[in-house]
Amino acid sequence: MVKPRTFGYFFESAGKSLVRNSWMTLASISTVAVSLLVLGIFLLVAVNINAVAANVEGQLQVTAHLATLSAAERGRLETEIKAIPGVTEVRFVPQSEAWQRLLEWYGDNQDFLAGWEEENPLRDSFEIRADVSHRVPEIAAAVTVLAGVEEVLWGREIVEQLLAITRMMRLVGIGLMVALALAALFIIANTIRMAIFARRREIGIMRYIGATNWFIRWPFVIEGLVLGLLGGMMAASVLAWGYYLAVRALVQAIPFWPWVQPWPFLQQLALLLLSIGVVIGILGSGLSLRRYLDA
Amino acid sequence: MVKPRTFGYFFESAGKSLVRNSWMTLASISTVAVSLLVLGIFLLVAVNINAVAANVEGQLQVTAHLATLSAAERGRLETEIKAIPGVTEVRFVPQSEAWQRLLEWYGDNQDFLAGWEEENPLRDSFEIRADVSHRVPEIAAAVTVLAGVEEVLWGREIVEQLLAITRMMRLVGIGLMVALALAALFIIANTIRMAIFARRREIGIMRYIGATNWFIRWPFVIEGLVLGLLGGMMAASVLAWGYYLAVRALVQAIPFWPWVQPWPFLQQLALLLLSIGVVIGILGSGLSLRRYLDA
Amino acid sequence: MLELSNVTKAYPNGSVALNQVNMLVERGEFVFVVGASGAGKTTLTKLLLREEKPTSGKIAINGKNIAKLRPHEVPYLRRSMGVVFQDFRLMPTWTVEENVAFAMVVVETAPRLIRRRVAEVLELVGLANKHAQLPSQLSGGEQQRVALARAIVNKPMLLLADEPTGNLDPETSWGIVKLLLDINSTGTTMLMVTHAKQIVDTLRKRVVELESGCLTRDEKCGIYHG
Amino acid sequence: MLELSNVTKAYPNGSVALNQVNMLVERGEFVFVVGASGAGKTTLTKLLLREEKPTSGKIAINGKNIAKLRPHEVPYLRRSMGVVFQDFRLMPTWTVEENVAFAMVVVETAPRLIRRRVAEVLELVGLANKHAQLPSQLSGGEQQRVALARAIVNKPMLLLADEPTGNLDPETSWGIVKLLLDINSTGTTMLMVTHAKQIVDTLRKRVVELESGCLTRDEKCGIYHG
Ligand SMILES: Nc1ncnc2c1ncn2[C@@H]1O[C@H](COP(=O)(O)OP(=O)(O)OP(=O)(O)O)[C@@H](O)[C@H]1O
Ligand SMILES: Nc1ncnc2c1ncn2[C@@H]1O[C@H](COP(=O)(O)OP(=O)(O)OP(=O)(O)O)[C@@H](O)[C@H]1O
Ligand SMILES: [Mg+2]
Ligand SMILES: [Mg+2]
Repeated sequence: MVKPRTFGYFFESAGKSLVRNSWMTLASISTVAVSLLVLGIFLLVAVNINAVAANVEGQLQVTAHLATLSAAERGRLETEIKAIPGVTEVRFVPQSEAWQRLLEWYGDNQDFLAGWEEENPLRDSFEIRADVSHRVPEIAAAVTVLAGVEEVLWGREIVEQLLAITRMMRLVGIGLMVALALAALFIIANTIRMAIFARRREIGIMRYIGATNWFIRWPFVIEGLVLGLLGGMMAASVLAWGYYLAVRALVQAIPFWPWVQPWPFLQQLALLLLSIGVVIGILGSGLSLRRYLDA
Repeated sequence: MVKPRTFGYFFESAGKSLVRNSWMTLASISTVAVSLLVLGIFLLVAVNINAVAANVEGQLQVTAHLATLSAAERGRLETEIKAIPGVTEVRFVPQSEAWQRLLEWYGDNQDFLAGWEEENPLRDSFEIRADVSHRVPEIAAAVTVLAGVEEVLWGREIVEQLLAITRMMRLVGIGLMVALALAALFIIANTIRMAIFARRREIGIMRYIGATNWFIRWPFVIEGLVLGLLGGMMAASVLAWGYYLAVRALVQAIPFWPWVQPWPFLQQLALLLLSIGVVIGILGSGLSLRRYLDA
Repeated sequence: MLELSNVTKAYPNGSVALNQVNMLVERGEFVFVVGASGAGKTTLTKLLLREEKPTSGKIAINGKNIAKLRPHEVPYLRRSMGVVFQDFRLMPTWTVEENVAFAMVVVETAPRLIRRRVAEVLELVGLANKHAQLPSQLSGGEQQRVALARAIVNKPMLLLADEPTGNLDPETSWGIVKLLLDINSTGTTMLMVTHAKQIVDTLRKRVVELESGCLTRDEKCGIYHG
Repeated sequence: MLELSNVTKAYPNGSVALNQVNMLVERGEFVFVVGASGAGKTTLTKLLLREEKPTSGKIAINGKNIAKLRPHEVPYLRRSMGVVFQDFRLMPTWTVEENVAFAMVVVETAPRLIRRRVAEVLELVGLANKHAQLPSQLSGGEQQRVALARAIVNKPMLLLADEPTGNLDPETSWGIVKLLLDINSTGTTMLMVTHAKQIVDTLRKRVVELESGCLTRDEKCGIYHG
């Protein structure tokens, strides 16, 4: 156990060392910053892609065309549908609304529909949404067997393709993030190891003067913390500023895209980067020292 | 000018140094490998995303519904359309084929079309493709004014959204690649600089013994080359092997997706990574030395 | 105080630096260790500091076998000694003052005491006016005196000095030797490796001679021979 | 051969290591440079090697003002000298042999000649059996002799030796001094910085004394004084 005032010395020593080895300090901080910046950028992209996938999936629905039912029968059916596990929303679409949509859909080419206005060949329907998109197929199956449902439409092929694509996007995205995070950790830790390697002689000298392992380690750990913190802060500020500007420009360019808003998301991201920087800074220097310690 | 046999010494010296500073060598090579690997992975992803974008865009087309025309008039119209700048393909779709497509589209719900079989309300049409997708709007405009064309359909809103999205994907993709490439360059160069920094005293000694700048530089440049080459090779092999396996798995999972095939693409990618490794290895060590050279 | 029994040290590459050395040093003694270049003198100090471990034999300091020390006990052994290393071992990025102070910081002396004592010791070795310089800004002899200052600053009970006057002119050397004698007279046991024939011959203290790793001479009131 | 006119060297931190030094050394002379610790002896050798530039004054070697050399000419100046540095400056990851050979590799000697000459020189300094070891595996005196071997391996026309016997016992020292005398007798100009009173007093060569940066004595057949 060291005396409290010795901690003052540790901080002083770490500070001096950071300043005097300024070249090494800059090299390390910039590596930390660049690694975390890349990681952060890709996290931003991944989160946005995920938002798109969720957006697409959220629009998937099952449409159940109904036989001609009384209001009571329809109410019972709606209750039954709502009881199916995974169903979050059931909306009744009367045949008149379906017709309106058809008219809109055809837009300028409504003459194709001429003659049908009177008899309206469409049926009443329920539009059913699922809590998670991959339950759409099973919900469709459950709805099909209910009494009063004439036909269930859910675009099997399209839904299955879309789900495959969004699943793939998520998988690839997570895979890339993990790879990138590991790479960033590795590079930062490696950089800190090299910085310590360059000072192995000094560590030896301290040992021969009678410094305990923790006495040697503390200033290095503090240095690692400062390196990680400063690098993380640089990365986080560049990222926050860049994303803020980027979203402003992108929202104008592609307004219909579900951009993830900067706040509070950026705050969490900055916190994440800072934590990573600090944790690897501390662990990296603390662990790399081991090679040069012990008797 | 050094004698030819001195080059033998340079290689020998570089080799010994790589082996004797094995710890530093491993640290540098692994950083080079990891950086290039990340760069390569994201290049793979970017190329695949680009392929998807191209695939989507390639399916964009302008449909021109025709008035009732004689074969000669139709021929003339086709020639006129082909003359529009940017048009690469013009395909005639007779009303019978259009009807078949409608039947297929409705699939199980063909009863909606019952009664129309006899009179077929659809018209003959031309399907027109563009060389680059962003010319679709101007081609549509040019086709609209031609005699014999009754109506032009090209899904203005959808096409414009799609184009905005694919353009954005490309922009973001290129931006990320550039950022990542710069980061990789920076990190690799920085690592090499740190490795040289750890040997600055040795460089001083060589200078005091009367070694010229190039005499000192050559072994370091060779070391840089070897570091870059080995790191690049490691990255390229992991990447090639990984992508080969990944595509095999992905093609099964999502067969309809336009996966970029491993060959010859991977070969070019491997070459690219190797070149980057070698070039930064050489430049990084050559340039970092300058600080410690000169009188 | 210090006892070596049949100490042998063979380095991993096979060279035998010490061969069956026996030696007993009482508290407060002043011992010169002499011998040709490569005789094993520095190796002896390295063993005492536990920088190296003996291949065989036993080394006891204050009755404690230092080969048996556990890793976390080693720093405490080292703090009980002051060492002037042959290659100085100064921290290159620390000032003279910081280098000397470090030995006191390690044992957690109060900063106020450190400042006073460091100034005092730098005065003793004649470097008071260089206290803020880096080792790279000092002459060889000045660096050696910084190393000496660091070794004595804690008033250690055992002082190992490996050629502490090797880079010093005769006059400065005598100043340093007088300083070491003073320290010795306050009870510090002194082991001084040296090639300075004149000093050894003048002081007539105990002399231990090594020849190719073997202890060949151990005389009270000895001379350098040569 | 070697001429210093009004050479002053003040380091950036203000300490004046040499002050208006004038000195003329003829080809083939043997000169001892003596003086207290910190007198400026090492600074003098650093100036001759152009490791440092003089603040004012002119240094000519073979009639050429070395302060005016362009950066790419400096290595050729250095090749014409052999230097034993006070801190040895051996490459830590190179063997003894490689360290010595490097001085010959730099001037692109044929490998066959290098091997023969290196073996010969290591024999001369008494390290033939340590040729494959790393500097860290040598004693202080052995490292110093490697530095000496490297300095003489090319038979330089000027040899600067900064305390080449500082880490050596008297007997080995005399061996080295005889070697230096031999080399000197083949025409090599010799500048030897030393604190070894006995050697200077015995040889009675030219002695130059520095005191706090000033040249205070320059005697043919001088003694150490001190
Ligand atoms: N780390 C090592 N590995 C291998 N051999 C070593 C090592 N250190 C020293 N030696 C050898 O052990 C012998 C004794 O070395 P030591 O340093 O103890 O000599 P010394 O008496 O201090 O000599 P000097 O007066 O020259 O400093 C020498 O021959 C040396 O080459
Ligand atoms: N790089 C430097 N920066 C500042 N001052 C320096 C530097 N190098 C040497 N000095 C100072 O210049 C003076 C002369 O130093 P020099 O190394 O020439 O002494 P020296 O005669 O070789 O002494 P010694 O016998 O102790 O080796 C000393 O006071 C030293 O502190
Ligand atoms: Mg020794
Ligand atoms: Mg000197």
